Amino acid sequence: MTAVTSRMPIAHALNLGLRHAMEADEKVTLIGQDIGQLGGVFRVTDGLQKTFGDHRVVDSPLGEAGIVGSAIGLAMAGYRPVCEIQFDGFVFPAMNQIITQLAKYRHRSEGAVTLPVVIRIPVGGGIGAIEHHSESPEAYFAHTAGLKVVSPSNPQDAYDMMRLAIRSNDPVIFLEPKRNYWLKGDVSTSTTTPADLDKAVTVRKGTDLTLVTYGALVPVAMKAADVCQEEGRNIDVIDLRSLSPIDDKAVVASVQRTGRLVVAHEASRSAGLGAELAARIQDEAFHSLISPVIRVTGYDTPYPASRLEEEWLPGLDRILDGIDRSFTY
Amino acid sequence: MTAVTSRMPIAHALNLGLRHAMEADEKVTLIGQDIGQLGGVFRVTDGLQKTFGDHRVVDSPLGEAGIVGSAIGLAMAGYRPVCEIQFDGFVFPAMNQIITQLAKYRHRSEGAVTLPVVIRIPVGGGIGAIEHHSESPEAYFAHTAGLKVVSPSNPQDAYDMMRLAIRSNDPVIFLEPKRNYWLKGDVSTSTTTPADLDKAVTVRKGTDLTLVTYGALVPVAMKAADVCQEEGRNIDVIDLRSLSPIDDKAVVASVQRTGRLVVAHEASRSAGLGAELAARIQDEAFHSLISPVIRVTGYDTPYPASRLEEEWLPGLDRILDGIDRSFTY
Amino acid sequence: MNGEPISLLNAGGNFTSSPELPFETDSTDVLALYNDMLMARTVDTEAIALQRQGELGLWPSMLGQEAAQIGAAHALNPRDIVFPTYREHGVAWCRGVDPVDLLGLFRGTTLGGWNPTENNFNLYTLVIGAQTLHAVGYAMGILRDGDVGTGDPDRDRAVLVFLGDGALSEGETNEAFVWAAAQNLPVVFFCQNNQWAISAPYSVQSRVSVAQRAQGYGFKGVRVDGNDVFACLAATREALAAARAGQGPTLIEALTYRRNPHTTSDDDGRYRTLAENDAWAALDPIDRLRTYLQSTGLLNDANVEDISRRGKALAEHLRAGCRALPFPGHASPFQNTYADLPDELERQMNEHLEFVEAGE
Amino acid sequence: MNGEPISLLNAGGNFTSSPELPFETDSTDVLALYNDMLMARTVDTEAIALQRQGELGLWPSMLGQEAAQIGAAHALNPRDIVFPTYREHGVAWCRGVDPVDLLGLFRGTTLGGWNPTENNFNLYTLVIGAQTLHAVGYAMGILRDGDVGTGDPDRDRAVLVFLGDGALSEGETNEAFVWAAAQNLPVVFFCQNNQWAISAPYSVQSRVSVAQRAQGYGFKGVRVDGNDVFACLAATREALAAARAGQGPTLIEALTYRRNPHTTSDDDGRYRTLAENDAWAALDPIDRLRTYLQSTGLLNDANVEDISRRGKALAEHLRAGCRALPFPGHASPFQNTYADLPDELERQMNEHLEFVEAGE
Ligand SMILES: Cc1ncc(C[n+]2csc(CCOP(=O)(O)OP(=O)(O)O)c2C)c(N)n1
Ligand SMILES: Cc1ncc(C[n+]2csc(CCOP(=O)(O)OP(=O)(O)O)c2C)c(N)n1
Ligand SMILES: [Mg+2]
Ligand SMILES: [Mg+2]
Repeated sequence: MTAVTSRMPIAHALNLGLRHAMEADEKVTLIGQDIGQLGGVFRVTDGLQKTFGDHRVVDSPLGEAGIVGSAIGLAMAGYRPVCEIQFDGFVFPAMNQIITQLAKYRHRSEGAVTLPVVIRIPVGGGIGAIEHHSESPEAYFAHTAGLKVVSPSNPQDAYDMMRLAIRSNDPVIFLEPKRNYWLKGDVSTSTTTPADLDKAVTVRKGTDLTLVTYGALVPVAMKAADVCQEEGRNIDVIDLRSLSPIDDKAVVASVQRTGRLVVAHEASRSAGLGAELAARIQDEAFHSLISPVIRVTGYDTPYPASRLEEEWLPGLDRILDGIDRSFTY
Repeated sequence: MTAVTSRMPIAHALNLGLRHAMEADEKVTLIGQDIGQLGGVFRVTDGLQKTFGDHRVVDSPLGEAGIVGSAIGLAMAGYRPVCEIQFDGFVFPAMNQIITQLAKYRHRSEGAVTLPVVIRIPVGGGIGAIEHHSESPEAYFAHTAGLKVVSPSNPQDAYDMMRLAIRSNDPVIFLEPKRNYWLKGDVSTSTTTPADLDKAVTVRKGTDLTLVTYGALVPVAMKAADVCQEEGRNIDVIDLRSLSPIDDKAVVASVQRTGRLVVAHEASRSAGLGAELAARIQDEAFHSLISPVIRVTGYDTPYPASRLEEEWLPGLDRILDGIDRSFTY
Repeated sequence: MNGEPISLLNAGGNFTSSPELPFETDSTDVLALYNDMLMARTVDTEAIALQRQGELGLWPSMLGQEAAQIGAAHALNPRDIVFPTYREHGVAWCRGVDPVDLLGLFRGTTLGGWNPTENNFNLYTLVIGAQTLHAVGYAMGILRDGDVGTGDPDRDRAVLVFLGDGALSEGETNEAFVWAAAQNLPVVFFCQNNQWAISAPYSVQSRVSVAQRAQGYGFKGVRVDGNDVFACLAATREALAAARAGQGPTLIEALTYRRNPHTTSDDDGRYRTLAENDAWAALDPIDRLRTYLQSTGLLNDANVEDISRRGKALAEHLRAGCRALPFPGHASPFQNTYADLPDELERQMNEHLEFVEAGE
Repeated sequence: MNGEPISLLNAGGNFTSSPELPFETDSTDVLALYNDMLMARTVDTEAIALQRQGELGLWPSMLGQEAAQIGAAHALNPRDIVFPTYREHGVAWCRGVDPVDLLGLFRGTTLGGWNPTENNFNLYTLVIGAQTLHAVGYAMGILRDGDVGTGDPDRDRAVLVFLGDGALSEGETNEAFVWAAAQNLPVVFFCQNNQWAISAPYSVQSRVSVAQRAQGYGFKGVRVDGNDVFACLAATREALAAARAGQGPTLIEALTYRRNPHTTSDDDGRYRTLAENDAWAALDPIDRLRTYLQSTGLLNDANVEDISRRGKALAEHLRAGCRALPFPGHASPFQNTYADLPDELERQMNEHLEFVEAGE
């Protein structure tokens, strides 16, 4: 495969990442509901069963514990399974396998058994969906030692991070920002090393305030920075990419320059990723902080009926508001 | 039932709380594995099936989803089920019912359906147990809107909070500090109103530093405060009691006086309760903080083999170390 | 068990009695069955149209499943309670839920839409299988209320829970079977085997019939022609009667077919053929009942006209009602999360309301 | 299915062949079976003693389940792989796991104890039912490796997964049945129905036999006398052969009895009678094999002496080995959590190691 660059949406970049990973390693095996002929409800696996056959792209029965549990067994047998959970709200039947087995097996076996399992989950709201189709469960995973948790925000990362996740010898929860599946960008399949899977990336340089987010909110954060720019405020925007481990060094370095930090995510506030970032930064950059770390997040309620989601979700206005709060504290 | 005061361990206080709740309301129904004739592996339900019969103290099949799912149905039918999950590490098969159903049903039904379900879980380490028997899953629940999460630290609270939890019209995750089941204290069954279920309690007044914890670490925190006293440091110790909602006002008020905060819990650090407290306090008491909020917690690893637990758990020495860090920052 | 499902009313509209499933056609109001099947189809048709017009985000069509749903629903007593999936629009209709209220969930104005305590018809459940355990728990409640096996028809009651063929594969559904069997609960599991779980044909889930699953737990499984309203009614009646009498659970498999895509968002051309669909359209449950009614003289110009008028009124009611569905209040997520609004959430609510106001 | 389990070697030690389960006694080394059953009992007895002496925190005894475990284990080929619960000490023994390594988990020096890739014997699983899905996944791997149905005995392999009667009620176990059946996987589910899940008698879980559960999924269920080593061996052999040949899964129920408390922490006097226990002691699996061996002249002074010597050596090995089990290193939790130690965790590790050093 020779490196090419072309413009494509995130969903296609993920598809390409899967395809190239499957070409590179015949042990890579996909399992999930409706991922074969249908190509997944978001078409992320489109065409892969046709190319690789139904032994490598497995349409599973309707059981999430079965998907993750069998992936664990497949990994023990030397495979590299990539699971698809159809929607964020349907990962919970698999929680027992994820938390008590997948995350702990390497530790339990004192390193003798590694489980290179990737669990792909379309996450987040903003698509006008019904209940359970708009959730952001990342904190459950980030609190679980033994899992890596990542989320790409753009097509290039989608491609690169998919390949890195599949190559990882640790289990990876791979959160796909579903409302941006059709967001386009250039994707190079070049083999020059992409940013490590666990590194944050500064997507916009600024001096006055650090804005950290991930996944679907990255483009919103960029817009917020644009607006601030017009007001003469220079925002450093960090795309976290990895939610566990968290690249707090990158955030600390930025806050040491800016003195202010706003964290945005769609998940509920309490005990979310924003809490973790606030806790680390107030500790590691205590004397740098001019004002408190501000969290702009989903509220501590269940995800609401979709007619309310626009106001419930942290959007451009609420992020700007958070930035304001930080500056005017 | 006339009010009496007597000395008893936490396990008996819980048992008494259950018994009195069952006497007061015939709809209170217990479901769990081995809770009948055996009285539960910790004997918390000892004797209750004998008194109330096997329709009110139900020995369930071995399925946690079934325990919580059927409790939801029972609650819909007008009952007030109290579930027992045998150990902290075995709650995960019930996660789907807890997160997608129990926590969300009131919201989904726009208040038409309330689910007064209590889920009792013995939690925490320090008892030399095998895997899955020493965990602290509170953050998963505290991150889930719609659940109340509480944990008593002493016999009186065990009794009072059990009754309040059962009376609550919201689902309550009731975390029992298993290593202190046999810790004794006076219990009054008086009907004078106990502290609200969602209120923190200052268990020791101090002026120099605020130490917040809950459950099994409260006695350890008290010991730490004793040690500090000898060194002339005056520690305010807060027993959080409710982990969701969090009574942050109580903590803020204390930190406004002391300027320093240490939070201790057994659960892993990342995205744990300590993170949430740090995030809130650095925000709400920003100018009061003399040094960063310090977290003394379990590490971001799975709970280790029991021969390592004493050093892995945040014990007296590590809490004192955290306090030191705060003072010497 | 894997053989032919029991059929009473065949595709040609002929009624034949079966020794396996006793049923007398005069034991029920056949015209009411017909009416309800047509009304269910009207609800479905209108909802699809509303979705096309952008009034609904999504609609899970029940086209082809009218006999299963109306048959099952007509076996219910008012005191029985139903736990549906998300596709039981016909059952909702029979239970007296205003069909406009079914639309809110798909319009995004609510996550529920009706008060489940009012018609003994619970909220739709979107998490596959989850409702089977609620049904079991409710049945435990009925048992504890003493409302089983008293012989008093105004007292005895049972639970009817719906599930799809795909739901058979979820662990929770199987735990529900365990509990129902071991505790001999008054619950009837009604599985509409419409042969597809989105793109997964039933063969992905199982190599034997749905009804056979019950054998593994030691209770009765019955397999009926799901496009035959008599068979569905008769099987459900028998099962509910047994449940109310304290004889425990039954699993009913109504073998049918989901003739529309999974939802309006689905593209079923990717995974199945038109020919298959055509074959099932030829087995339409409403057509065969119409033929039967015509042949028995129960259908006449007057009631045809009457039903048609009611259908039109219903369609109009849906169109107007949908657009008039109230939007949720800005404070509603906060107020509905807990019975007692916690302080922190009240602060979030106030922060939010200020924000919303500022924006307006 | 709920009738009498198949028995080949009765309580009196008499062998009778059965048309349902072909087995020839000269198809196996009967003395080796006897030896392994005795060694398993030795491991169990010594571990209980070590627990009493405070060397182990806990021990789940397998007393009474020797025939089930040794019978099943002797049906394995080296290339087959085993997924145990936490009670398969006898199977571990047959697989060549050093029994001292079984103790670490209960001594608190490790959460595992052996390298599961070395003897095709996985780690103990404490979460009831979880291993059944791992077994299914592994079987999917075997299928994909092409190591099923080739007819080459050095190539074909299968998975043998153990579970208890209580595990039948976990959703995950039932999902494993769904997957195994629908995909026709080379996996054998071996359920030791020891009639108790801690204090819950089997009637809490089910009203029909364990073996019958398989019918609901459309694969074979077999019920054997779990105290009869021949029946357990024969049934497992047949099932593994079928699995290796590509004929799919089997569920074996070995009806037996857990004669000791659930673990050394349990108090079974609270929930069952001594009389029940005595009745099962009279059906002891080792006694009946000894009688058989004596009657067939296979047991003589020399090999009795030999086995006794080996038993003593094993006991000594366990006592010495247990005390010599290495304590885990302070850094081990950190180093074993991820393949690549993350920065933050390295910081936590260093913080911790400094702390530990300061305290020493
Ligand atoms: C736990 C869970 N996993 C996945 C989904 C996504 N999903 C929605 S409907 C469906 C198929 C359901 O099939 P079936 O049970 O046969 O019901 P039908 O739609 O045919 O009525 C799936 C996989 C879900 N809703 N819940
Ligand atoms: C998911 C889960 N729930 C609860 C427990 C606690 N527990 C440990 S053993 C056991 C009983 C298991 O019974 P069974 O499956 O019959 O196996 P046996 O102990 O009889 O060998 C229970 C309830 C557990 N380990 N895992
Ligand atoms: Mg279906
Ligand atoms: Mg058992």
